Parts: sequence; structure tokens; C-alpha cells
Amino acid sequence: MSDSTYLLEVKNLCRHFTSGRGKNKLVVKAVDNVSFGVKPAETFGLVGESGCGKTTLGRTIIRLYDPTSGQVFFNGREISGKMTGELRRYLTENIAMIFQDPIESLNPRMTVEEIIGEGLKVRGVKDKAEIRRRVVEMLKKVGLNEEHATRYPHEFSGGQRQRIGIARALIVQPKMIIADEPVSALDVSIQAQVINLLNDLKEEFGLTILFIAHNLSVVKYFSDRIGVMYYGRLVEVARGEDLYAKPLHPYTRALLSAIPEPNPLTARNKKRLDYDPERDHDYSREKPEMVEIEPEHFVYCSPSEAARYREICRSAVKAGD
Amino acid sequence: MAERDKRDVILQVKDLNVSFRTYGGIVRAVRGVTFDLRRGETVAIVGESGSGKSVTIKAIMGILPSNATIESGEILYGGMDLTKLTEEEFHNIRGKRIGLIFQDPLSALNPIMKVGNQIMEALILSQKMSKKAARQRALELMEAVGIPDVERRFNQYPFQFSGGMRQRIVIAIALAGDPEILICDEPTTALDVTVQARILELINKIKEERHLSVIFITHDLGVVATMADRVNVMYAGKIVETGTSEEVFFEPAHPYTWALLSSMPDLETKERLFSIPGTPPNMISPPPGDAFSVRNRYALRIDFEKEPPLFKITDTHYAATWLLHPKAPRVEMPEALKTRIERMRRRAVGNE
Amino acid sequence: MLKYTLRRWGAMMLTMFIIMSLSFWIIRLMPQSIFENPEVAPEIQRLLEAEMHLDKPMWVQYYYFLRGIITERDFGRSVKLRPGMEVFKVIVSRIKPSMVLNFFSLILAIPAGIILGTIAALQRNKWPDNLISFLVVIFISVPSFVFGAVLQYLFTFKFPIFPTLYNASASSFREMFRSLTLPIIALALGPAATIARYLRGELIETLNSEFLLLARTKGLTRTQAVVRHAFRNSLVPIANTMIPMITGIMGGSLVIERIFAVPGMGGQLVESIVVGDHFLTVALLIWYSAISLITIFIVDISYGLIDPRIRIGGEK
Amino acid sequence: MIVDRNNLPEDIRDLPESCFEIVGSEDISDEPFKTEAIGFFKDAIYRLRKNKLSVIAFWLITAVIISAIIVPHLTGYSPTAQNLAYRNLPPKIPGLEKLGIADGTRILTNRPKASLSEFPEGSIIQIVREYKASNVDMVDVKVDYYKFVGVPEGEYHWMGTDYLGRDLCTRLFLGARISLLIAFFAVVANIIIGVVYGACAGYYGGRVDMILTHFAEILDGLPYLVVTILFMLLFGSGMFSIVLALTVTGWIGTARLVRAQFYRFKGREYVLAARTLGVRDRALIFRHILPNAIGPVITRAMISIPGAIFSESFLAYIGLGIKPPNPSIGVLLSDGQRVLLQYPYQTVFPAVLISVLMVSFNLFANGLRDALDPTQRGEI
Amino acid sequence: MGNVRRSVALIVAVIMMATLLAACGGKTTQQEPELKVFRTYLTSDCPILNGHDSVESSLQVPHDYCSSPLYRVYPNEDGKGYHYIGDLAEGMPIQIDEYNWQIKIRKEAKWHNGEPINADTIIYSWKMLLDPILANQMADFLATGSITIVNAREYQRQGTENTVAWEDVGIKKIDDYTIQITTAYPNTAEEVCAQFVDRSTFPVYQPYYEAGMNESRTQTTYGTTLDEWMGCGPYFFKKWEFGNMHVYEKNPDHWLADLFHYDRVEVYIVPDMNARVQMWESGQLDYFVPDANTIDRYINDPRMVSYESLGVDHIDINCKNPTNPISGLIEYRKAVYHAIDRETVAREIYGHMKPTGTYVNGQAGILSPSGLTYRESEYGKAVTEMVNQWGPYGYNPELALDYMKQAFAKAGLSDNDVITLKWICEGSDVEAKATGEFLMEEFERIFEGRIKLEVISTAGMSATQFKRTGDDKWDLSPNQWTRSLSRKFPYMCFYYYLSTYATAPNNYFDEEFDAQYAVCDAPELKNDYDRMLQETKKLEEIYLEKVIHVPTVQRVVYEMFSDRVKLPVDRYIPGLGWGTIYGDIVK
Repeated sequence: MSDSTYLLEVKNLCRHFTSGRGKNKLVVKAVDNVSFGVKPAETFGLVGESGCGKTTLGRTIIRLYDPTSGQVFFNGREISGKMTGELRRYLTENIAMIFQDPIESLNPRMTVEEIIGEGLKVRGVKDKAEIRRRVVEMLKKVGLNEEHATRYPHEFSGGQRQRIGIARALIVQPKMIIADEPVSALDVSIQAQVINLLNDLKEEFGLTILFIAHNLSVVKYFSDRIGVMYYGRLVEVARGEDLYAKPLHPYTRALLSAIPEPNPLTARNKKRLDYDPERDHDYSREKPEMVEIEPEHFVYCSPSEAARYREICRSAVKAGD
Repeated sequence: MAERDKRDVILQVKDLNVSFRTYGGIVRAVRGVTFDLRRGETVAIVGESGSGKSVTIKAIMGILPSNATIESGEILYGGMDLTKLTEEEFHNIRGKRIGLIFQDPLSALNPIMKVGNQIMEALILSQKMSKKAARQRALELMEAVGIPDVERRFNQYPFQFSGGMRQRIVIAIALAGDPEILICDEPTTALDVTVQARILELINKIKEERHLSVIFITHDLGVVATMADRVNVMYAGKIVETGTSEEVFFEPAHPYTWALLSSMPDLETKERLFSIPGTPPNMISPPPGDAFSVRNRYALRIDFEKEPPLFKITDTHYAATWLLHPKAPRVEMPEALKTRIERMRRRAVGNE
Repeated sequence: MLKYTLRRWGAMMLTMFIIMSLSFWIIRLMPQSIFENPEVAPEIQRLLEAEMHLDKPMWVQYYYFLRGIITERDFGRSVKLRPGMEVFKVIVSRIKPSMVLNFFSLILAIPAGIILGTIAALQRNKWPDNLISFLVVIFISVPSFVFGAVLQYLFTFKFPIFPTLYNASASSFREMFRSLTLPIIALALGPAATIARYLRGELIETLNSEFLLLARTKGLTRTQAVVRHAFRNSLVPIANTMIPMITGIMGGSLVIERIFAVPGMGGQLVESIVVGDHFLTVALLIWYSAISLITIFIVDISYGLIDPRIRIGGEK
Repeated sequence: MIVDRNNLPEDIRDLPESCFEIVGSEDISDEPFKTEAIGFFKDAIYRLRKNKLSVIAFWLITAVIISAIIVPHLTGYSPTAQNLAYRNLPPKIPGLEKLGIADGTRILTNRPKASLSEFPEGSIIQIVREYKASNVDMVDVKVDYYKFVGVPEGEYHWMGTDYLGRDLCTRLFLGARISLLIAFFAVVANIIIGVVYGACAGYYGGRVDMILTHFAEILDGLPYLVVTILFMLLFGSGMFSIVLALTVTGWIGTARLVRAQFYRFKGREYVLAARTLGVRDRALIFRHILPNAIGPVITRAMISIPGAIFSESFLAYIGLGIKPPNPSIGVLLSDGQRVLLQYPYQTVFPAVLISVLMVSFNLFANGLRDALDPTQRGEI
Repeated sequence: MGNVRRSVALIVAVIMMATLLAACGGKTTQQEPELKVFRTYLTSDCPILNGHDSVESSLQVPHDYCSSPLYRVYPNEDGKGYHYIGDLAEGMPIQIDEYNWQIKIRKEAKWHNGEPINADTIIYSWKMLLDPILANQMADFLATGSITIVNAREYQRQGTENTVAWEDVGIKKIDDYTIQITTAYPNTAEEVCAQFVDRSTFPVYQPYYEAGMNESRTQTTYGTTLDEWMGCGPYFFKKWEFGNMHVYEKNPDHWLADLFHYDRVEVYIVPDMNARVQMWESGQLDYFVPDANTIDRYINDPRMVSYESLGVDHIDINCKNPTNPISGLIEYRKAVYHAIDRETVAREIYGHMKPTGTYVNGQAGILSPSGLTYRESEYGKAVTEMVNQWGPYGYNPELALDYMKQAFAKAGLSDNDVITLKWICEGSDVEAKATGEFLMEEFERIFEGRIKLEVISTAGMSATQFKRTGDDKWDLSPNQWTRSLSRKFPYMCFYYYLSTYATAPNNYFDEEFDAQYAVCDAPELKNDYDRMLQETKKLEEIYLEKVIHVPTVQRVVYEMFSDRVKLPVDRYIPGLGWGTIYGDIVK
């Protein structure tokens, strides 16, 4: 059963891709036994390198992919079961998605109005004027204006397109947004625009956001809690500050250490940590699992590692004192 | 500029103007870029996509696409003006004197050729090495750029390598001709953070070992801070601010630099981000005056009329903004940026 | 690579089998009887039919048909075009000129197309490109039988440089080849143009690719870069045009053969269909299918050779 | 330009104070667009129009189509009206005839010199060659063939007449009409089948795709010309069966292309986005994937139109053409090829027309391909 | 891998160079310039060299040159007629009694491999030709040609029944070099000779014939390749490049070698008319037959010679088309008969052929003792006269319309009804197709819109086969059947339209017609030529009255010989033609 404190709860979710047959069968465990929960009005950041499965995870939740096993609950209702029309409706009414590539994610053959209004149409809004009104309203919210509604995506710059993408997701007033790398394809000067906009909208609509990105700084800035993924697994989940202050899993530490700091005085002397699962873990005797080291700070580790991590936390607290 | 410095300059770009013919009209991609590269230093060029930084280095390498023309300017290297060289003459420079590392290592490597051969090729064809010697050298290079198990890797194809490894191959190729200048065109943009860190380390290491001069192009200020001795900030085909890393990061003078520095959150950012409104200008008809003026909340009236000159702030620090004019009102950098710089300074001190 | 090859081979054999079956059924369903001889007494007719298993149900015929082909290359005997002759022999007797014609057309078309396409791509939008593009369009658009007839008129009649007809009894290969020059040219023009057109497009794309830039920044000259990098890469998609091209050449040869009196397979196929020589038709159909399948096979394999991603990917 | 703040050049130093007023505002919104809103197809057309060759090709095609519609009515001859007395007349065009081109003359070969006196008065223009054969004086003589057979003054056949004395110009354009119709129907049929087939294979993927693809592959292994011939035999000649025959294997290429396009586009983020919005399969296929995937399909259709005309002419050549008395370009070409030596114009005109059509369709298709290529969007 | 690529590139380069060299290489010098070479052509190659089972007339060419019949026709000294000479036979046949003839085989006769030819060889060949199981298509030529051999036909047609033994057939070996033939009717020596000039009666080489035989002895591969065929004629069959050319070279040891003057004969297979014209025009051929499209070019050429052929083109009428309500009516047939403008069809569409409203061809009877053809006789003329009374060659639009109206009335159709007639012709038959197109307009006009003609080409099968696929598939079909025996017995033209003929090309049969044919065919008339003509006239009248089918065009053969060929005769001789094979090459 699901925990009522979570709006979205993912339990032991797996998504495997298989290719080939028989002896050639190749299984890629894109998402492997991942569990976490997102509280209402919370932003949950998911961070990891390309290919770690974070995008697959997002897409599996919103059922672009069918889960191989495991469950996903939304508002207490399982949304990972058999796909029915009713479930599809439930999903689309509650969860919307923002995509990474501002060029790729808008249909070049449709006007902005058509793109944004499509969600309404699917929901059975037939009145053209009504659609128009709401599209314009949404456009204004994302900083565009009425005149933009009749335009085609190619006329817009990257940032504008991403804002259109956001408008498309929000027009159906979902409870939750899955934002899949919404800023990583944007220019530096535009990223801030979009992040600020998302932040504003989050406030305004009281949105719950699953924020997927590879840039730890952005995730940290934007999210309340962060999950770190490594090769299909969630290795650490913590509140943003905790994660930054007390990274426990060696991969999280490596990730943090690799972020180039925009500070010429420190950047060069920065000590980079390497992560090598073979070297850093010994799981031959003990099986790792998600362990809550501190309140709301989970790490994927074996019992002995857990003990060590607890120790680190304690000493950190002491040092902080 | 000091005399000593001048002697050390090995590459000088002077008032470079490059434009493209396109369907829509003439795109003025680079408009009067001037900078120099000194021996053993790393110069970074920072800017968004479309700011003209890649075009600048393509002009230096002589690999501009056919619809581009160098309108004016000079690129002085070793007593030659590279803009005037014939294709023939350029062969003696490309690869041998100047190496280039690309942004996307996947598309930069020939997908159907063994990586070893791709490295060897340059050695054999342009340096007339024997096949055996070239192979030996290629293996050394691969080792030098940190590729394990070189003998096996030598005979593999690009698609069998990970992104970081591919970039190492590209670096090895760039080093094959033993150049004195290495140009890196966003070499880590397509890579993951951890891999990026390693590649940056590698480039720095190679630079030290081989006494290379590096031109480093990126849009990531974090990378700039890691790599650059001096920084040129480009916007709309112009260098709007230039200075040493410390100067640009701690005493930025141009509003665009301010915006850049403060628009990205770092791990400690909590305050609302400083965002640059609007969109970059259309380079077919760049706005008169300061191209940044329309997006600049500190824009002066003259910004819309007249291009600002590069005001000298210190011997090494220049910025093209009318705000530096004595008559201009004194404008402080945004509060958010101030706190961030303050924090950075503290951190630096703390680290020491 | 071996596994990849074997898999392709297996797929080809399966397709071949299905094609054999298909052609058998199609032909047998045609509204024509196999024998057409009013003078023959009915019981003799039955005797003859029994010998060819034609008196048995279709499925049994089908069995004999397949067994014959697979075990002893027995496609039956021709009944109309070469009465009594084994179909297999008929085909063998016709292979040589057809193969010479088709093979050399291909041999001529591929390098010619490649050269033209390369020149056009390198001289993009300059006059050589325009000239080549113009020729390419002409070659693609005019049917080969018109070319054949015009070439014959020009070079054997107006300016008698070549013999009018194929000279099968020539004393030397050279002499025979000379008599095939015109049909070869007539057949090669279209495919050469097709290749040139594709190659031009591909090369232009490759010339703009980043790895070509890298090649040049390595210090390769433009020519070196093009030859070593652009070329082979452009060949990958070109291989795709080979399949329709080969069937195109074979199709064209069926008309050209007639004009130049080349006793090849093409003419035989049309004749056999027209007079209803079923065994021959089926065999020729199979033969033609085999050629195109083998082409597809070769193209697939050469993909593997050219592109390691396929070759090595196939091993995984 | 580098200036020292402490030592400014005059023109800069002396700028009026008013220049240095801050006018930038906190609230900078996106610039409104200066240009008209351009839809994708409008944009494509715009880019198409930039390509001069394509425009010329387009007008040529249009011209041929219009000619095919109206010329048979303009010539004053019925395409089937015969006049056996005026068979195989050479072309004669008013105006041009004075220049010596298309003047209705013909060289009659192998005539005994003695027979010249029997030629109609004024029909002999020039004796081209005199020689002896079997001890008889022979001549090749250039005659005004219209006078020779007694065509009344003022009657013109622009492209001459055929073996039944039918006006070739009328027939050629009627033939063009029929050929274009055949090509059009064949291509439309191919596109429809190909798109549906390819869309199914590409969109649903997996097992469906595997089965469909294998089936297409097998069909493709059969040489298309042979299959076409077999079908023609099965269904007899005529427009319908030609179209059918051209469709048997013709759709495979389109299907393959559409399948590849679907594979390419179905994973596109905007398709995924539409899926997350709950858009149904049908709308996904027809609103999101197909319009984007259709560019190469249209291009292919354009290229396959001349291909179909080409195949039709091949079928005609081996006697499987359209039913008489209607001509098609292919029928005219194959009729013409038979008498290429005697009446070359009977081949030349259809050959020129088919070439013009093919060239135009090819060039137009090239232009279309470039114009419809989404990567070139906005590159104006 | 690199090496492979390089070597492939090398090979390609070499091949291209070779192509270039070969293409640029000039003409090779003509070898052996003194040889007398006769260059002729066939439009399609002989499918097989076994004369027994192939109806293709192209077989006659290699047989005439490379094989020897019992008798040959040879031009007379004066060049105005011909006589028979023995080839394999020694002298003319010897008459034993009224019905029996003996033929002596030349002692020196031998195969090209040196093996002797004797009576056994000939008898074996004929036995095989008549073999009931082999069911050879040409068997009739031996059984019932100009003479009828006793029981031959019965033996051949018996199938597996074994009712007639070979011993009963009128072919007997007397000694190693003598064969006796028993005929059903009294004959002349010429008639006996005439029987043995056709390719089907040429000897076959037993070892190969047997070796090629299949188990059930239903088929032999004899003659499918040169290796499975043996010649014995004045020329060696040197080369057979199938579909491309034949080369025959003179056999100096042949017993008739003196009669043949060419050193070498080259037969090109040229299916394409344009190629033929080009070869003729550029002097690569010594012999050329223009077609309807090319005839205009040569019609006034003095080298052109012509003669009426045995063939009369006609239109078969389907009388049993269930979808055509008037198909069974005689008025309909008459209407069609009178609606054809034969002059235009023959002259313009067929190209300088002769129109005809009657069926017996112009050569019929030419080999009769009097040399008088039926058409030239008073009887034939009378029929022609009758036809011309209707209109030129029977063409009379008013009459046609009248008949058609009657037919419509009889079938209960109104004047507004339209009947579509299907005109069936082979796609390759250009003239038939053009005639169809021509009649399409004509019928529309003559029948005032009542009749529409639809031209259907039966590509993929012969028109005969097509018609057999169903009576509802066709109405009219142009056709041409020739029976060479009509040269002697004019009435035999009608042979194919008897109800007794198994695969009659049309499906209208008439008892009166059958009966009259039997009258003509009576043995006693064979020796009473005048009566035969008289009865033939009656037969033709019935034919026209009932409109068994519709004659249209009397084919004329146009031929040309190059100046370098000297022919043994100076005019066309029926039964011999131009004696081409005895010609000579002059400078």
C-alpha cells in the first residue's frame, strides 16, 4: 500500500529493455528497483549522468514506458497497472511532462496555439474561443503574449520554446509535473529565465515537481529533496542541503567534487574524487539496500557501509556544533 | 601592455570580421574580435551559442565553411597572416602547429575507421612518418591521453568508446602533430560532469607537459574558472569584456558578464536567480550601438546609438560598456552577484 | 562477421524458398495449359502430363517441383521455346551474354557514377556540377530502349564504329566485347546517373560533417580528406541504391537484348512468359530473384565491411 | 577600439550627459515578431520558390499538364480520327516551316529516276543522291510530302501523323494525359498502401513490424518488372491493370520509407509530449507523426511519378500497353521505336516529352525535398 | 582489408581500361577476303534443330544448308522453272506400280562424321517422325503431304492403342539402299519428290536421337544443341550461337557440292526491325524482307521482288458469344463481311498488299499440271466477280448496315442498342492491331453507332490460346492459316474450317460446307483438275454465303537481294522461289 504522505510514490520500480533473443538476449536495466516518494507541493530532484536511467524513470512513471515490475502510486492510486482508458485519463489529468529539447519537443507543423491547446482538446474542450482564451492566458503566464499564439515553433528562440513547452504542460492544470532536463539544452542566459519561471509557477500553482537533471547545481537550487541515480539505481536520497553538506555515497561525493566551480581561485585546486564501484564497494558478502541513515537521508549501502555512514554523519554534526 | 608580454604573444587576432551568406541575408557572425594568445597560457572565450566564438576559431584554423568570408582583420601567427594563407600553406599549420579539439567527439571521429588509424593518419600523411613509427607514436599518444589497454583499443572503432574516451582520442589526434597551440571548442559540453572534470584535468596536464598555449571555448563559467588564465567574454560577435580570470570573475565590469555570472545557480545559491530577459539578437541585422542594450536593464541612452569602445580598466582588463565612461552614472553590480562574489572570495580564502 | 553473414544467408535462403513457391503458384494459376498441341492424341497428352506430374494435384506438383530443384537442379524441360531442352541447360546457355552485359554495365556504371558524383560534389554549383547534373537528369529520364536504338543508329549506321549486333561468334573476347559496348553503354547510363546523383548528395552531406573538419585540422589536404574520409562514408548509403539498380539493369537488358540481338536471359524471360513456357518462366523468375537476392546479400555484407558498426554490432 | 578611461579621445569624452541616462528597464519582455506568421507549408513553398530550377520544373510540369488537358482540343483533330491517305506525314508547323524545320518534307529513298515524272507537281524539292542499283538509275529525293500525298494547303500536323493518319500532336498530349493519370493513380495507390503499411509497421513496432517487414522483403526479392508483367498477363491490358501492376511491388519502397520515418519520429519528444497529454494513437499518427514524416514521402511520390511513366513505357514496349485507340507516352514511344529509321519524329516527340516530364519531376522533387526538410526550417 | 580494397580497385581500373581499349579499338581487318559469304537473317532462332517436332519454319534454313533431304528442287537451266534432283536419293523415284514407289539411296551418302547413310537411317527417321508416342507435330507432312502414305497417319494417331503396326505402314526397306513407299492414291514422280523436301523428312542421326530420348520415349533432346545433332548436307553447321547467329561452311566432300557456290553462309538472328534495316542499308545483309513500316522505302526499288503468298488474312467470327445477342446470326456475319474496306486495309495498313474478298489464295493451284491457279481460272474469276458485284472486294457499307439492321431486328434489339465487339489480336501483330484500330472507327461510322469495337491484345498468349479460354472473351479475331498443299489443291485452303478439324480457329461449322469439302477431297478429283476447280468454286460460294469467316488481305511477299548476289533464276518461281541457296557471290 502507499504512504499517504506522498503524492507520488514509486515502489521497487524496474524498467528493463531487452534486445535480441536466445543467447544474444541483452537486458539493459535502465531502472532497477527504484523506490522513492514525492510529497505534495514538493520538488524532488533526480540527478545523475547521462544513461543512468533518470529519463527512463520519469517516462515510466508517466507511462510512456510500461514498467517491467514494481508499482507507482499517485495520490494513493496505483498508476503502474494495466493501461485502461480511464487510467490514461487519470494520468493525463494529473501528471504532465516537460521535455528537454526545446527544438525537438514542439511539433514543427503546429501553431503554438494548437500545441498548447491540444491538452485541452484531448480533455474534451471543444469551444475554440475557450481554448484560445486559456492558451493566451497561459502564454502570458510564461512571459509570451497573445500575438505568439498563431506562430510556429521555428520562429521562437530556445528559451521561448521551452516556455511554450511549460505552458503546454501546465494548461491542463496537473497536480504534478515531471520536468525532464528542462534547462540543459538552453543557453546560459536563458536557463535562468526558465528556472525562475518554473519557480514562480510552482509557487503559483502549488505544483509538485519531479525535476530531472544532470546539473547538480541546478537541481540543488531548485529541489527540496534530491535523489542521485547511478546506473539504474537510486543510490542516495536526501534533502538538498543534507546532500550537499553530507554526501555519503561515494558516487554522490564524486559527482559533487566534479562540478566545476565558477571560481578561479578554487577551481584549479579542487580535489576531484573518483568513483569506481568495484573499488568502493564490497558487496560480495553483504547485500546493499536503501537505508535511512538520518531522517530523510537514504543511502543505498550494505549494513557495514551504513554503519560507517552513520558515523560520518555523527561526526559532521559534531563538527557543525 | 608590457614589453615582455608582447614578445610572448604567439597568436594575435586583430579586428577580425567574419560574415556568412545565408538565404536570409548576410550574417555578421564575428564583428571586430581582437585578442592575443601568449606562450603557455590558456585564453578562454566565453559566450552563448551564436555569439561567434566557434566562428572565430574556425577562422583561425582556416576551416570556415564555404559560405563564410573573412571581411577584414588579421590573424598573426609566426610572422604570417593566417587569413591570407592559401589552402596549401595552411596544411603546414593545421595539425602541426595548431591542433583542434571538437565539441562533439562522436561526430568528429570517422565512424567507420579504426581510431588507431585515425591517429596514425595524420602522422603518416602530413609528417611522412613510416607506418611503424606512426603506430608507435599513436600508441604513445593514446597512453598519454589516458586510454588504458592501448594495444586493444588501437584497433577499435569510435562507437566502441565511451564519450570521454572518444574525446581523449580527439585530443590524441590533436596532439599527433605536436602543435604549440591547442584550440578546444567546447570539448566537454557533450560529456557528463565527472568525465568533464577528467578531460579538463587531462587538458591542463598536457598543456603543462607540452608547454602548449590553449584557446578554450566554452559557455560554462565553471569550466572557464578551472582552465583559463585570461577570459574573453563574447556577445553577439564581439568581445565585450576581457581580463584575467580573477578580474573577470571578481571584478566584472560589463552588465552581460554580470548577468552571466549570476544567472547560473551554484551549490550555495538560494536567492532568486538573476536572469537575462529577452533573446540574443539576430545577427543578420544586429541592433545599432551596444548589441546587449535591448536586454540590459542598465542600458544607457547612448547604448542604443553608439557602440561602446573597449574601456581599459587595468593593463589586462578591458570592457566594452558605456557604464565605464566617466560621465556615466555609477552603477553597482547586482546585489545577488555581489553576495556571490563575496562568497567565492571567502571560499577561496577558506580553502587556503 | 561470420555470424552476421550466416544470418543474412539464412534469411536469403528463406526468402528464396518463398519466392520459388510464389512463382510456382502464380504461374500455375495463369490461364494457360502447359501443352498446346492439337495433333496429339489425348492419351499421349496424358502420358506427357504424367511424366511432368501435371496430372497430379497442385500440392503434389509443388512437391515434385521443389524436390526437383533442390535435389538435382531440375527445373523441368522447356516445352515451347526450346522444346525438350532441360530448362537448366537453357538458362546456362543464356547466362554468358546476359552476365557479360549486366556485369559490365554495372562495372561501367559504378565507377562512372562515382567519378561524376564526386566531381559534381566537389565542384558544387560550379559549371562541372551543372553539366553533370544536367546529364544525370537526361540519363535518368530517357528510357534505355530509346538510348539503345539511338546509339545503334548513331554508332553502327551513321558512324560505323561498332558492329550492329552482338557478335557471339567473335574470335576474341575483345571482339565480342566490342560488339557489346553499345548495349553496355545504353544500360549503364541510367544507373551511372543514379549513382552520381546519390553520391553527390551524400558527399555534400559528408563534406559538411565534423569528422571531415577534424581530418582537415589534422593536416590532411582537402583531397586526402575527401578520399580517405568522405568517400567511404558516402558509399554506405550508395550501397542501398545498388539493389534497385541491379534489377533496373536486368529489366532494361530485356529490351536492349532484343535491339542488339543479344541472346540473353531477359529476352528469354519475356518470350517464355508470352508463349507460356511455364517451366522456363519459373526457372527464369527464380534465377532473377536469386540475382537480386544475392545482390541484396552482397550489399548487406558490404555494409558490414564498410561499416564496422554493423559488423561488430552483429557479433554482440 | 581600446580607450583608456583616464585619457579618452575627444569624441568619446565629449558625449553629452544626456546620453548616459539609464533607460533600460527591469521588465524587458520578448520582442514581438516583425515578420508574418509562416506555416510550415508556406515556409516550404517560400523556400521552394527560392530554388529557381524547381520553379522552372514546376511550371514545366504545369505546362505539360495543361497542354495534356487542352491541346487535344486545340489541334482541331480528334485523337482517334484516321485518314489512311495521310499516314506517316512528317511534322509541319506554320511559321517554322519557312525556316526549313518541320516543313513537312521527307526524303524518299530508293526511287527509280524514271518515276520522278509521276510525282505530283511541285512536290519535288531536291534530289539528294543519285546512284545505280541493279542497273537502274536511282535517286533519293526530298519531297514536300504534304504535296506528295495531296494534303490540302493549310493543313498542318505539328508533329506529323501516325500509321493510321492520326494527328500525333493530339495523340501525344492525350497520351501524356493518360500516362500522367496512370502514374498519378499508381503513385497514389502506392502512397496510400505504403503509408498505411509503413505506419503500422513503424508505429506499432515489435512483432507486427517484424512480420510486415519480412513480408515486404520477400515481395521485394521478386524482380519488379517480372511481377508487373505477370500481373498484366493475369488481368489483361488496360489502364486499371497497368495501375495494379505498378502497385504490386511499387508500394514497398514507400512503406519502407514511411516505416523508417515513423521509427525516427515516434520517439521524438513532441510525440512523447502528445502521448503524455493523452492524445490517441490515431491523432498521434495523423497529427503528429505523419505531417512531419511526410516530406520525404511527397518527394518520393514526385520521383516515382516519372518512374511510373517509365515503367508504363516499358510495358508498352513489350506489348502490354494500354488498350487502343487510346495512346500513352509509352505506347507512342514503342510504336515510334519500331519506325525509328523511317519516321524518327514519331520517336523524338514522345521521347522529348517523357524526358521533359522526368526531368521536371526530378528537379521539382529535389526542390521539394530541400524545401520540406525540417532541418532547414527558418533558414531563409 | 586494405589490401582487398586496393586489389578490388585495381581490378576495377583494369576492367575499365579494358573497356576503353576495346571500345576505342578500330575495326579489325576483314579476314579471309576471298571467301564467298552469303549473309542472311532470321527474325528468331530455331528453337531446336529436330525437324520432327517444331512447327517453326525457321528450321528449314539450317536444314536446307546443312542437312540433305531425299530430293531438292533445283532451277532449270533456262532459269524459268524447276525440277527435282536427288540429294540423298539416287535419281528420281522409280515407279513399281500405281501405288508403289522405290527410292534408291545414294551409296556415297554419309553423315558429317563419316558414318554412312542408308535405307535404315531414313526408315528410322520416318519411324520416329511417325512415332505415336513421340506425337511429333510435323508427322502429318510425311503421312499426308502431296502423297498419302498408306496407314502412316493411322499409325501415328493411334496413341498407345497399338492397333496399327509399323509393318502396316507403307514404308518398307527393300535393301540397304532402297526404300519402297506405298501410297494411298496414284501419284506422279514429282509428287513423290515433293513429299520429301520438307525439313520434317530429313534424316535424323540415330545414336543422338536415341541418346536424347527420355525413359517413357515421349520426347528426345535431339537437336537442342549442335552436339546433339548431326548434319549431312552441303554445308557444315559450324557455329550455333543461339539467338545470335549461325555459321555454315561449305562441305567440299558433299555429293552435290558443285551445285553450291557460297563458301560460307552467315545467318544473323535479328529480331529488331530497325537493326535489320540498318544492316541491309549498310550492306551487312544480302537478303532482306521489308515489313509494312519499311515497305514504303523500297516499294519502287528495282531490287524489290514480290509474289503473292499462300496466306490470306481473314477475320474469325465467334458465333457463340453468350454476351453478344447477335453473335449467332448470319446477318451479323454478312454485315461484318461487307463492312470492311479491304483496299485501305491491304494497301495502307498492311503496306502494299492485295485486298481480297475471297478466301482461296493467289498461289493455290499453281503447282497443278496446267500451272493454272484457281484465282486465274474461270471459276475463281466468277467468284471474284460475284464479290465485286457487292462492292469493291465485297466492301459495301450500305449492305453492311442493312444486314446489321436485320440482325438487330432478329435479335430483338432496338436501334439505340450498342453492341461491343471484342477484337482479339496478338500484341506483337502490328497489322492486326492497326486493322482493329482502323475498324473501330469504320464500324462506328458504317453501323451508325450500333457497333463498338474494342481492341484487346492478348499479350502473354497466342490469340488462338486466348480464344480457347472462353467464348465470351472474343467476337472477332484476325487470323491467317496457310496450308501449303493448296498450291496444288486449291480447296485445301478451307481445311481448317471443317467441323472435323479438332482445333478449328473459329467455331462456326456448316454441314453443307463439310459435305462440299468431302466432294472436293474425293480421290477421283485429284486427277481431274478442272472438276476440282469447279467444285472448289462451289465450296467457296458456300463459304461466302455462310460467311464461315471474313477474308481481308491477300498477303504479298516482298523480298530484296543485294547486288553482290547472283541468283540462279531471273524471276520468282513458285515452289522454288529464287533458288537462293544455289546463288553465287559476284564482285
